[in-house]
Amino acid sequence: MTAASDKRAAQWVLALPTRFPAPTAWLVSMGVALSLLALFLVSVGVLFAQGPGVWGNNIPVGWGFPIINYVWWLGIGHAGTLISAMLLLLGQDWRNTLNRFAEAMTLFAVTCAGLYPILHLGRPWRFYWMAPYVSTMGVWPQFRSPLTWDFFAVLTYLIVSTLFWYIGIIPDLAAARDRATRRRWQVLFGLGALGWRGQASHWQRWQQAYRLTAAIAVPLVVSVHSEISLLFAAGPIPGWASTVFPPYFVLGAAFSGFAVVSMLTVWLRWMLGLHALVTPRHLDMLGRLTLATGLMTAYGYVAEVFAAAWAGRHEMATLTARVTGPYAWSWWGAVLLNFVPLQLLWSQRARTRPLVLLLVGACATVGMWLERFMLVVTSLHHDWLASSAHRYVPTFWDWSLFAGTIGLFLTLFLLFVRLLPVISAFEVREEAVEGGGD
Amino acid sequence: MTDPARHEPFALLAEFDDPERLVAAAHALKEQGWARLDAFTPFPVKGLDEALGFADDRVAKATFVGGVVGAVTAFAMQAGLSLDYPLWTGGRPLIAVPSFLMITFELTVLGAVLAGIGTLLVTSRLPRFNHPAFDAERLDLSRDDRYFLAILAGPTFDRDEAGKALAALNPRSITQVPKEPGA
Amino acid sequence: MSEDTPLPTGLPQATGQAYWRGLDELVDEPGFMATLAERFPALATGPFSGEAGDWRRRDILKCLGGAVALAGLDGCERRPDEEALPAVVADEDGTPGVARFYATAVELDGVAQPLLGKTREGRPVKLEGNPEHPASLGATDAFGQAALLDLYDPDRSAAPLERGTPTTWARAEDALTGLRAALDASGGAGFRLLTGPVGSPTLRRQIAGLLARWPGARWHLLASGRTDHTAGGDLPRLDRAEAVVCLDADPLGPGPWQVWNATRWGQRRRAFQGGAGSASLYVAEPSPTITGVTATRRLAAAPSRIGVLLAALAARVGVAGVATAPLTSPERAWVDAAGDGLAKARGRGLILVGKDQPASAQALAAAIEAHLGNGATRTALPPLDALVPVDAAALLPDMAAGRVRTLLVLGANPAYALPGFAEAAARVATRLHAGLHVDETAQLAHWHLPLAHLLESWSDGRAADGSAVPIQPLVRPWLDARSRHAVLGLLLGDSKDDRTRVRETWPQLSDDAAWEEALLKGRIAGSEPAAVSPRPAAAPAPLSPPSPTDGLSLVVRPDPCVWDGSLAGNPWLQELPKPLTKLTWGNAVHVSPALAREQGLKNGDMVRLTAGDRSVTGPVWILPGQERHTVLVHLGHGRRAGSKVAQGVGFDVHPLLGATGPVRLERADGSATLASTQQHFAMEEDEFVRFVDTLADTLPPEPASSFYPPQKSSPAWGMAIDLDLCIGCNACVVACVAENNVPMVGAEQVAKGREMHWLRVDRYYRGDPDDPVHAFQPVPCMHCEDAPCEMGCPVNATVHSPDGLNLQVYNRCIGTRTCSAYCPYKVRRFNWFDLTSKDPPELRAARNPEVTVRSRGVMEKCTYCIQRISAARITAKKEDRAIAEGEVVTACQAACPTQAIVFGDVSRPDSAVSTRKAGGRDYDLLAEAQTRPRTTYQARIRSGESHGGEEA
Amino acid sequence: MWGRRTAQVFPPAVDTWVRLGTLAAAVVVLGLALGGWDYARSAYVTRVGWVRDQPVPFSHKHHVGDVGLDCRYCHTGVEDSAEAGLPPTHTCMTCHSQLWTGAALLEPVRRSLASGQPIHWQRVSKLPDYVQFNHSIHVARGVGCVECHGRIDQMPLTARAEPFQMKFCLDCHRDPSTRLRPVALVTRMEPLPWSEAERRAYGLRVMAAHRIDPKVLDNCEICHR
Repeated sequence: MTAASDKRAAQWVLALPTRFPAPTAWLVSMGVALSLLALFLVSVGVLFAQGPGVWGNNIPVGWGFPIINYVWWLGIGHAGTLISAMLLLLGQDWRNTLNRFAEAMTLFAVTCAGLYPILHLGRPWRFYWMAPYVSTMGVWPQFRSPLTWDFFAVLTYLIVSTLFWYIGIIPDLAAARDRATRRRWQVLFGLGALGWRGQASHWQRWQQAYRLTAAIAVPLVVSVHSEISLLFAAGPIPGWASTVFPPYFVLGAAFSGFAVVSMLTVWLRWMLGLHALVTPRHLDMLGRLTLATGLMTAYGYVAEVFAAAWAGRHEMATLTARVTGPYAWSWWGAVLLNFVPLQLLWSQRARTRPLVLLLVGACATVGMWLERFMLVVTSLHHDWLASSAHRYVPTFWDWSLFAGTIGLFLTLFLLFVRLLPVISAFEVREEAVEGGGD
Repeated sequence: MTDPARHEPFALLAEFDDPERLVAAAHALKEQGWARLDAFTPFPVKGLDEALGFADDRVAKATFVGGVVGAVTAFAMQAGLSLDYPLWTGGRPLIAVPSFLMITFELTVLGAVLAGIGTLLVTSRLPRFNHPAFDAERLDLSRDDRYFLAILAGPTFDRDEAGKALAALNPRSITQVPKEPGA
Repeated sequence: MSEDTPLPTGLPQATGQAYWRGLDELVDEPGFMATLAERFPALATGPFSGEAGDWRRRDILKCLGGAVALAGLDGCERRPDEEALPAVVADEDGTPGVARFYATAVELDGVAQPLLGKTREGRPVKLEGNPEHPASLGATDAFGQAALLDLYDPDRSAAPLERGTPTTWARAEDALTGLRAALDASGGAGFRLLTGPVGSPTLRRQIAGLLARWPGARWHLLASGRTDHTAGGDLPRLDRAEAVVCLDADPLGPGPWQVWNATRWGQRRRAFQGGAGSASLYVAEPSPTITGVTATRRLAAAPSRIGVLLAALAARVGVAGVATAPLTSPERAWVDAAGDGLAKARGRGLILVGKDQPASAQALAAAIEAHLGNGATRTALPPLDALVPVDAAALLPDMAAGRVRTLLVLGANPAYALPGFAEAAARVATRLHAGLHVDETAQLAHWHLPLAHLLESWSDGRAADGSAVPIQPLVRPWLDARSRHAVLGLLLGDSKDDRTRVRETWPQLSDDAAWEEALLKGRIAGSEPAAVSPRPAAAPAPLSPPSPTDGLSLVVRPDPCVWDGSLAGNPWLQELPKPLTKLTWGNAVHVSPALAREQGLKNGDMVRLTAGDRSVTGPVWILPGQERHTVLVHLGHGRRAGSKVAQGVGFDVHPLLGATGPVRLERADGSATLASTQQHFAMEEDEFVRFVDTLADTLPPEPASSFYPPQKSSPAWGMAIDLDLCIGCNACVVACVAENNVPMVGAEQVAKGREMHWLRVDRYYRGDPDDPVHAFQPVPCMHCEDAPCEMGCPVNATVHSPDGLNLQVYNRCIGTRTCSAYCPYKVRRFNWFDLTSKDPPELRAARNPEVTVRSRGVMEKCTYCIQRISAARITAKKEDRAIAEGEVVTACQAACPTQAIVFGDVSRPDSAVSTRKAGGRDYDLLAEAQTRPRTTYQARIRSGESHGGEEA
Repeated sequence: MWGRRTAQVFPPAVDTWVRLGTLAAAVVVLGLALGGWDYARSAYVTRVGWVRDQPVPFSHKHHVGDVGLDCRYCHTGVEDSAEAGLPPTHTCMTCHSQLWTGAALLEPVRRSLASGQPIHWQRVSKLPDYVQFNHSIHVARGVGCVECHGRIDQMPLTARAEPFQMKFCLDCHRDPSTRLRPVALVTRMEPLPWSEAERRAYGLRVMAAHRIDPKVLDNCEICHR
């Protein structure tokens, strides 16, 4: 691609919200999203009215869909920050076309994730007891509990990734403001841009802030999902108490995240006609990332099997139960969907085919959900005592709430697509001028 | 178009259409000993900071300090509150350092990022929604594909000197930015 | 304030004004009475203070609302302040907030179970065994514990019904008066009285009076195929028996004699553990019973083989002239073992033969006993009196033939339990029914009269050992109901009050001191029947030839939880897991694994069970250890009327009672979800329940588990559960429910795995499903010193107390359920819905005011009865002393008939619990989880021989 | 000048407004936080000082302060029961069968006696249902009634004197020394003629004598079961 084409593309990106190319496709998607969102509201209403009993959870499986979906969403929510922060530090310029909406995806995924721990509570209206505030009871949170860690981790992650995304979009908002002709767009972008005027002294500080945040965000991502893994690994439950968990979870998270990014990329590329910007090279790179993280996740599976093999009878029993037990479908489903289609990505031709990338991404997304199901349910439904083993069967309301949060995610994402520059135009331009210039 | 006679200028701008010439121009002016230089560019131009002699690391410092503060606060909070109402759990010690490190790390990150970005906004005097620069002819192109070198007006600002200096760089155009929006 | 803290100088010793303390300073204080009242609460009730005064303390209706408000039962959420309703008259029950105990009893099949009723603010909140009474020794069974809820059953009949429409007692009395006149005229011709087994001497006296007054009248007994214990018979003395052989007999099983037998077995087994003689139990039975699970040697044998085994046993011990049939090798091995056991314990052996077995078998057993001289191991009880009821079966033909003009059903439910009754009843001109509920029979009756519950009426009864128990009300009837004595009194036209009636029955109680003593002790001195000499052993009759074993044999037993159906309205019992199957809320057709394999059946498949010309349809449950071709069904379900709880649960098998002809089992359409609290019973290589072979053996020592030092504190509460004593009778489970306000959730939720029992009795088997080794294991909270649950809670809602309790603070819990996820024992229970706030006032009144009622969305679990610990701690503090050994008794421990559960301070080496834990059989459940549980178990001993040897 | 295309979207006033707005937002947030903190401890929530309508306007001031009835005359359970107990109608009538026999105010009392229906008092000192408070042990250790119920002898109409919130209980459980007094004087309302130091010294002696350990007194199970 040439610098000139990139410049045009950049201007065109900034003009996207004001001259939206695909109103119909957008409206249709939005329709779907909103109907799912309505389902979400209904499910939450029923839940609050009757209590967590509307789900399939029981003793021993006190954690069901809410925790499964929580981990799943949070995992997805790790790709955006990883892509933009890590690749930024590694100086991978091709990220510039992906990071903006990848980060947006992160925000919305983390939002969905963050809802679950609250909805999951027996007394959701008391969730703030997890925060250290000066209460009339004089009691504080229990800082040795993985849940308290998660509370801080998710909160921090949400704030940091929001800020990272926001300072990243400010220059584009400024540019869009200046290009906008309609008053309402000028005001919208103008307020968002905080009066950015591209002054060199600002740019200099901006770069410090942006790169430092990126540098901090990478370990943050790792820490957050490590702590999610401790939510399980800190308990004495066979199939959980494993030192493999933190890296295993982080890689799985990145994998699922990249899978979703791949899907969104293909979708946006098609819907908004971003072919000039999202070139086969980008698809190729995404494919490589997905493949790499996928293989690492596969290694995690293997490591877990080995760990179980010498970790004693209970661990082995759990492993056998996972592979052959009543929920074997979740284990095999995870293995097949995660790693079999993945192998297509060894070939460059496959990687650069949008449809292939989309399908592999979809498989991995479902597969990683199955993995979370497998982790939670197979371990709990038959843990130590034979007597306390009991089946777990999700109910309609389990599924509806899950679908509902997907609706919430889509709604937010579609609004973002409609209202804001989905691609970092100034970075594209920078790449064009400084990359293409020499 | 505002009348320079009636209006104290904010800055004098020279427009270039590629970053290399901007950097070169910046170097030139710097060597001529111009102090209050700045530029307007669509993206951070490589080498411009050196050329203009920017070396502001307050953001970095603030990030570090914010991180330290966050860390100390986090650990102190956990230890303090665990001792304020000592409740025994799981046969573990009240001050369980390994357990406390998680939240300590999270709040380190939070402190660092908040401090860094906060400093960015404060030191850059942002948000600033109304600014003379926005009135300048063509300056909005600096958010597109033009590159402007600016000599900011100061107490010892001489328009003609500055005008000559900029003209010597033969930019595409020279613009004056008035301090007050024109009538 | 104690002397060691003298007032500092300068403090005025006089307190400004002359305070006056209360009436007792003005009036002459009856010091003696006060102290007496304190030690013997029942005295304070002043039975001698006249009927009116006597009722006052039991006056519940007056302040029920207030009681509910005061009891603080509204869950954890903030509520607007309630109204407070103090009594109008000073409460003779003593100060509000202080519990009082009164001796009383409840009946099952006419056998009284001596109890102490705990009352708060004048209403009973818990029943305990009466330690003063030999038939209880402080223990209870599940039925006795659950009787409390029957008292408060919101569905109880509240007013007389005339042809189904509510009316007044006045009209009922008129009707009875009319009836009396008619009967007087006709000499009672065509009048029939139908009751269940009647043990109450006063009631029998009234019946005798009735029969004497109206010679034409007949008294029929409805026993639903069970023996009428009140007709006398042999009383086994398991405490004296060193070798017990049970053939199709279940002495430890549920029923009126469970507490008697289980307490005695516990004594024997504990003596054996202490080295005093053997305690062997040889059981041959068609379907596993808790006696079979407890047995040191069990054999699965078809009912038809019992006679054969008995003969072989006789031959083995050398009874002359017994024809024996060939045995299979397992049978042979069992007979040899049992025979040797009996021979070794010559004179101290006991043979029990099930009542379903023919008289010839009974006689042969008696012959063997006679041969071995086993006289001491049973006491023969005489019949209570000369009255002999006619069996209800004889009633139906008379009714059908129109020979019955008036039928009075007193506290029985023939329309349910007596197939064919409804049709026959159509021919009876006047049908009266007196009962607690408007049940199947009440619906057929012209007159239904609501009966008062025993816990709210004066009566008496015969305990298992034949001695008499006075029954005093714990509370005034809160419905417009009359006692059974009053109902008969109305018919006979005597208007005495029940207390007078009871005292008239017992001349030795005529003077008040004796009467009060009887009420205090809960037993009537000198009422024990003189043991008659055992009936001479008949000559061994020729045994009936064993019927062909290829066909199926049917065993019908009362339900272990709801008995004959009379208790089916009790949610605590409906949701109580049956000992062997852990089924709740319903019954099943129990088949052996082998039969299931043959017919391709799995749990829940519907089958049609046919015996001769009668058949029922129900879901299948596969029961390991059941004899190949035996089919077991339970009575007591499929109620069509009565309490709402009872209706539509399970299926009714009464039609099969006494059915003759071949038994067939056919697959029917569909299948049902059976609400079982346990899904996996097989204990593979795990050692949840551990065994040692003989008394001498000990378990290998556990390696030290944790990096952290064990918790040190005094007191340090702990529990020891001896699996060698536990018979899985479920008494502890219901006791826990009653003590801790544990809510019931219903069949659907149980099936989902959401039962709320804080204490569960796990049941495992190991080995070949057709003939496995069974074991029971009660599992409360382990109160781990290194509790994983506590690590998980983000809000400090479950923390550790200095005296070693794993606390659950309901009002702090936000319901993350992490504690449950982390709990290796899965003993935590979660309020998935709001289970409590919609309870009717009756059920609220039944709650224990000392235990918080849990709201929606919070976790709960066994607390070691922390309310009892706190009460003891406060009492001890007030007296400036440490809590004494044995001062804290948990509800489960108190109920346990075999004393398998011991609770106490593990920091004192001399405490009972420490002694137990110090023994070689002590082990931690899931030691590999490294939680340092405070609840530990003692391994089962396979052998019952005092001097080792036998391998099971 | 908005006519021509320019980047100047906002008039100068906007910056002022934005700064003011930010300031205002900060103030509001702070205000809400402090307000919430204060509300949770306000008399509106704790009901401190609130008088409730009673069927009979019973005056503790009169009966305790003027007449000099001891608390235990009516609240008989306080020494040996968890509940202090409310007096049965008979207790009222011991005096009021002679005094004020015709008073209209006392009509509900007489009606109660006649009808056997209890008087419907509105509870003033109500603890949440999940709190198990035991009067007897507090009295036995010499915690004066006044410590929780305040100067009841000065209340013409009874009101809650202290916020019955967990913190209130904890404060005393963590340092009981200054709240203890001779058992003989528990029902006494006027402050003891003691200096703070004397009180503490006495309290510490009592705690030593009865082995009262504040370190275990604030454990959850002391109050929550």
